[in-house]
Amino acid sequence: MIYEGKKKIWAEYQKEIPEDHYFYVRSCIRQSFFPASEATFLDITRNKLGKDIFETEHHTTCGGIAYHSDAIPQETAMTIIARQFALMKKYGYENYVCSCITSFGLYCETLETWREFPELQQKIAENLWKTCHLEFAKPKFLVHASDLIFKYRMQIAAKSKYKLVNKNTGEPLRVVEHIGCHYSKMFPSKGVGGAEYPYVLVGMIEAWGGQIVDYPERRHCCGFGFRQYFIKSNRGYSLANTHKKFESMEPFKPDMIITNCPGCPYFLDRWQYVIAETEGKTYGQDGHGIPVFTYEEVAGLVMGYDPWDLGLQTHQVSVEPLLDKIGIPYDPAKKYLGKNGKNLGQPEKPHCLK
Amino acid sequence: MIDFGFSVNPSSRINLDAADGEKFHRLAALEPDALKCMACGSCSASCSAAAFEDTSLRRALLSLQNGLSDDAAKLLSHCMLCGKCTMVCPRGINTRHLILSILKIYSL
Amino acid sequence: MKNNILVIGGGPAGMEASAALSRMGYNVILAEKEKSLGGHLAKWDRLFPDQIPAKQVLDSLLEGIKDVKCFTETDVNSINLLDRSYNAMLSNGITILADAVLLASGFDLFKAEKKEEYGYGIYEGVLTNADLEKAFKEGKTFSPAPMAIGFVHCVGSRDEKAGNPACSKVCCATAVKQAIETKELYPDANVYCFYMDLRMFGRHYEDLYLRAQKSGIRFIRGRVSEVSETADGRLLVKAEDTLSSKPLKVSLDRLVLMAGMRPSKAGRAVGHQLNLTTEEDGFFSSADNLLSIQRSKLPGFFYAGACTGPKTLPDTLHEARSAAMEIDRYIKENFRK
Amino acid sequence: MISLITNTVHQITPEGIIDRYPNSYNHFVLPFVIGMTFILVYLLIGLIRILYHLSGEDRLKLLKSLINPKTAWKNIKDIFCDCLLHTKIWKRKPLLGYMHSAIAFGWFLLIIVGHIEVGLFAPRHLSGLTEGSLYYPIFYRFFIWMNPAHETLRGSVFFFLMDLILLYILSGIGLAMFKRVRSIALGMRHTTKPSLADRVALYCLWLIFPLRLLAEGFTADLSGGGFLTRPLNWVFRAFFGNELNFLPTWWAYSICLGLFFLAMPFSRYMHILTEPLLILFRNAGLKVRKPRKGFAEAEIYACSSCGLCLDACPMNTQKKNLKYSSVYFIRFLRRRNKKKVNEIADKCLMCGKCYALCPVGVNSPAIRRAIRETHNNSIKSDYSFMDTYAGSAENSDKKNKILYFAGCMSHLTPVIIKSVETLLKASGEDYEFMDRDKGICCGRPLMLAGRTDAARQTIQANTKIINDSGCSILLVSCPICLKIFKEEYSLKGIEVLHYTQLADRLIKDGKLKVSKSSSAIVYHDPCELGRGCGIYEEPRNVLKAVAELKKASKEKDESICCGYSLGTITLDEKDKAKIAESSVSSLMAENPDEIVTSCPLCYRAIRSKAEVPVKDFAEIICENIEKQ
Repeated sequence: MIYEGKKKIWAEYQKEIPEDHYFYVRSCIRQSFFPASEATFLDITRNKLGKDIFETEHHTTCGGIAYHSDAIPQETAMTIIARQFALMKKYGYENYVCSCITSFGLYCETLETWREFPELQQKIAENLWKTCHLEFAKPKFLVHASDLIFKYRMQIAAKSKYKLVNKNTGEPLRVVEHIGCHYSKMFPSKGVGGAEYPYVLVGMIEAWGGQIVDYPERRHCCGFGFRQYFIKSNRGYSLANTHKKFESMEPFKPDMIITNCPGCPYFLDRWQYVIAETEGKTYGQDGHGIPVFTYEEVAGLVMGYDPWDLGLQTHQVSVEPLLDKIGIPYDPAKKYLGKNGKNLGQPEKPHCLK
Repeated sequence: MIDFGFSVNPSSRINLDAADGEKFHRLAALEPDALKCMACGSCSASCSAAAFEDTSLRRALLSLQNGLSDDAAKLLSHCMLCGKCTMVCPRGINTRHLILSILKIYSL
Repeated sequence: MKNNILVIGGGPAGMEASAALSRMGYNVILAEKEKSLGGHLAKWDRLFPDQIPAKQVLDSLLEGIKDVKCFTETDVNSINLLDRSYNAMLSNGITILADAVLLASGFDLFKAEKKEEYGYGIYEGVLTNADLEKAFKEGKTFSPAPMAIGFVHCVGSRDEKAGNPACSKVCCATAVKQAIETKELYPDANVYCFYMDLRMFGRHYEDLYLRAQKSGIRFIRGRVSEVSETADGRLLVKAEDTLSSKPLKVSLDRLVLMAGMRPSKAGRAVGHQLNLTTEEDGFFSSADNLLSIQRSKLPGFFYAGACTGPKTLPDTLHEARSAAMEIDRYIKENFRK
Repeated sequence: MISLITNTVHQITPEGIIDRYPNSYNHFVLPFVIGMTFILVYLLIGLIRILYHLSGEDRLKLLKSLINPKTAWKNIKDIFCDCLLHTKIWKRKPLLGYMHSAIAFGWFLLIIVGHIEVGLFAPRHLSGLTEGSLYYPIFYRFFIWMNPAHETLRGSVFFFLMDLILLYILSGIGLAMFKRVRSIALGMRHTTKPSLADRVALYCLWLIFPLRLLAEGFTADLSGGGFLTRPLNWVFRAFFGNELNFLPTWWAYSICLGLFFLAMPFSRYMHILTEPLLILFRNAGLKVRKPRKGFAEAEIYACSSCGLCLDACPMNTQKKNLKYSSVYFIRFLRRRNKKKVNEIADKCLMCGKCYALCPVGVNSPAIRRAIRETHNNSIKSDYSFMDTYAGSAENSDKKNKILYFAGCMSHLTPVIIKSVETLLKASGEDYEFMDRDKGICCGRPLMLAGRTDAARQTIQANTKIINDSGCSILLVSCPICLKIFKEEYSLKGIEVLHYTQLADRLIKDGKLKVSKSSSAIVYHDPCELGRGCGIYEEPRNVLKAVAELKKASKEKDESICCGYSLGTITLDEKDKAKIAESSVSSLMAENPDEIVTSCPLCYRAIRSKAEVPVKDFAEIICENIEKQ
């Protein structure tokens, strides 16, 4: 591996990310599965770093899941998106940051389509006016929430309490990064570092002390793939993709996985359980899985957030061995207590996966 | 083990690292023409057996090179050795001997 | 009085044309931007299809231009058309008034790092056709001896995304030649050629292909999709075997990219000054693609070799000689009445 | 001379013949007796072994044939003509035939006439072993003294006859020696390389008769002699005087005979004794079943290693391929050299020319097929598709007279199919096409490759289709198919015809009218049609009616294979092409305008090499059908 070569490519895929003043939109999946990640994003950017990140309860889904599942036509999806952009304009913002990769991809696709087909943009603007009485607008800068954390990675590192380092050996942790397919594979120029060697998560890991693992199936999809997961008869295919990734990363003995997409952490995490229960195989140390994190969770961990406040108890693969490795203290007794101190109930112990 | 109603789909990917090169070398030593195929498809196009069943020397050779010897044996199991492929092969491959050699080496 | 003729580019086309013109009695000035003459030929070890040493060809070309004024490490700073002659200012300070100009600026190799997924410049084991040729020329071998080596045809050719939808014409034969030489060097290694079509159009090229097959080189029809590094530092190469319609992977120790031909940057700079047009592929447009490939749209300005599109060495040399005849005819018709 | 006979008991026969030794014995007979005993025991064991390895069915067949007067007469005739007179060689190469018959028939006569002489003049010595009957007739001239005063006309006739026969043999031996030096003079381009045992036996054989002449010459004054031995005796006496020490020559004669018999089982000369057995087997209708045992063993030992197959083999166009000839195949088989045997077995084109020209009639292609069977028959195949396939007959409800089976290869030569159909239509024949779109292979290629079981499956499938069709004639355009349809299919009441045969019949019946063109053509006999099925005349009859028929340098059963026979397994493309060239050059001997053949494989092969137009048999007829 020639690091200089990668740097050359990264240098070619630089994207302008404004420092401050963003209109924030959430992710449907993340709100449900990783609510703490979005909360942490807002807490870090607003309270720890003092940025202006605006959010309104009036924003909706981007329509991406329905669009990619062939449930709604493109025009509908575009009108939904136009409404989101119009809200941004209405609240006086021109930088748009979204939490979801599917949304990010769809926004990029929509903006490119409008650029190529102005008549379609015109039509969507009319739709918007007819349906919502909102003024059509396009963001000046469109970024993904991970782009912002990437932008702030040094500031976060400066405020960090822990490093991604094995406290026993002093060696940097071996981290696998996984980028959502729709982040830069459709439009390599829209992602930090491009599509072949994306830098957005690598930059964070490097800034926070970890070591990146470059394994052969790094570019491969997590296995979500909308239709492949939603229909039960296709799930074996979804699972096979995840399985392929883990088989490929296994020889590199990664300590953790960091992701920037709503579906990826979910599937990389939960399918480890299903693979363990159907194939009898686990990929971490001593029968554990490889813990999977969102970038906000990792940012939260290095900044010293309580692991249970980051929602890590909702992960299928137990995070404790990794916390021990880094030396992050946690109270096992509080793992299944809610914010209000009430017991949330404890899940059953899996057969294979520790 | 739990039955979820689905499991990891088998991979269709060819893994050349796992292909049995030793057997193929043996085949090439026995009939060097095994290396000469340029995948034109004349053999399968003219094949008497292919009119009835999936039969193709071209694909059988490819399968062997890809380490899928079961596929190869299946693709040749209907062959009647009529020799039309020998007559039409533009590379002059001795297809009948090649087929016999494949069936002998790989059916064991 | 001897007519001045300026030849731009000291590769095989420029050298061969200069030799011919000089034999015809013209005063030939040859300008080459590099330190030495020979262009890509000087960097090559052996040539397809007969594997004769490139040096042998280069030496005989050099022999032909003994009487030609050659300026190496010399760029054409500016050039413009006067009444009926060209005024060129060279970077060495010399100004030339030439009655005819021959552009033989050749080609640049496609920058393989642009195909990011192949990892040139990122993975140690990935190299280009030119790198391998250099290693052959310098007698360098890989250590430890590689167990598996792949050749990727059409890198930067037949690839709209790489900016070149056309075929580079020489890569297939080069890849097969290099594969044979590699197999000869490392007989125990598995050698693979990843091709889309094999364009073995020339005399003896098909023989070369058959020879490669007989030596055990495996031809896989399918373009490499991506290259990555395995835990033990080898290259994991993925492609589709399109003949069996199945995805395929293989671990290799070396992967050689057949970088294709792109128009020479220096040649385009010269053309720019004279507003010479290029076709969509970036190579210069001839007055006519059938009858007079050597003529440009400007009077007295001629082309030879790969500046009008990818060509093999024999093609290039033929063009150089016919360009010399065209120039001779032009001079006789316009300056010797 | 008197001293020589003083210590012998004089037993005077009516014609003055006296036994010089009372016990009729001298030590010099020992080498001969040992050799003779050895060969007799060896033969007995060999015969038992061969009979043991025959299947019960075959043994019964053999027994029946021996008591059947018709086959018994044929046996005698064949043994006499093939083993003694060598008529087969005579027909093709007279000088070579004379050589062989001189040695074989001459020696046979020598033995028979010798025994008759003993029977007439010293009958006691034929009666039992105690009287030396094993050797006495051989060395008769040593053991007797004849009173010249009592010489009769009867005795003189025998003296003359015996010397004449000896001269006959000696002339053969002389030719044989000359052949070793210059084989081409006797019509052989290539000869075999003899093995050590061959050499020992050969030199003994060469020496036996000159030594006999010497020995009998030395004793001619005692025993009497004819026009050779008597003068020789005078010469000897003139040089060596009266006291002739003749015993060493008799010793040498006996040693040569003994050595010859001892070397015989390990040499090519075993054929002398095995060939009659082979003739019995062949006439009984036995076939090669195992590659090295039973019938095959008889064939192997019957090979005389004469090397006529070297010149016959179409592979001889390249010297490197001479080693694949039948003679070496049989030799390696005899030596049990499995590797070589397999290699040669797989290389052979199975054109059958070596078999057709073999003076002994060793069916080596059949043995090669049996060898292939040992390593190819176990190859598994999946022919389940044949169970449901019912043929692609066009109008299956109509019972047609002719069912046309084009076969796999004819589909590569559409001109044949088209012409056959034109020919049938022009003759007003009703026919059905059995395999227009697709068809099951006839099974011959599998059979040739030794995959007998697989072939049986295709035969079974096709048999059902053909029998169900209700046809009365099965017409084929491929000789490969023809051979197996004729030999291995049981088609009840259905006549199998090649299109050359049908055309001949249609013209004779007046159903097809053809006119003669001015074109000069030559006809190539396909191996499977000619040597395989014996069809030489029908195509020629027809071709003579449509064009001027020229001759090839080698034709009919000597026709040179086109090289693209399905019989070979390992012969490569370059070698095939060379054979095709030699086949074409033989066809071009009389510079014909066109070449005609009647096999799709030959058609393609010859077309690829010939410089004159090549036409299919049916095609050229169609060109010359008389317009009504």
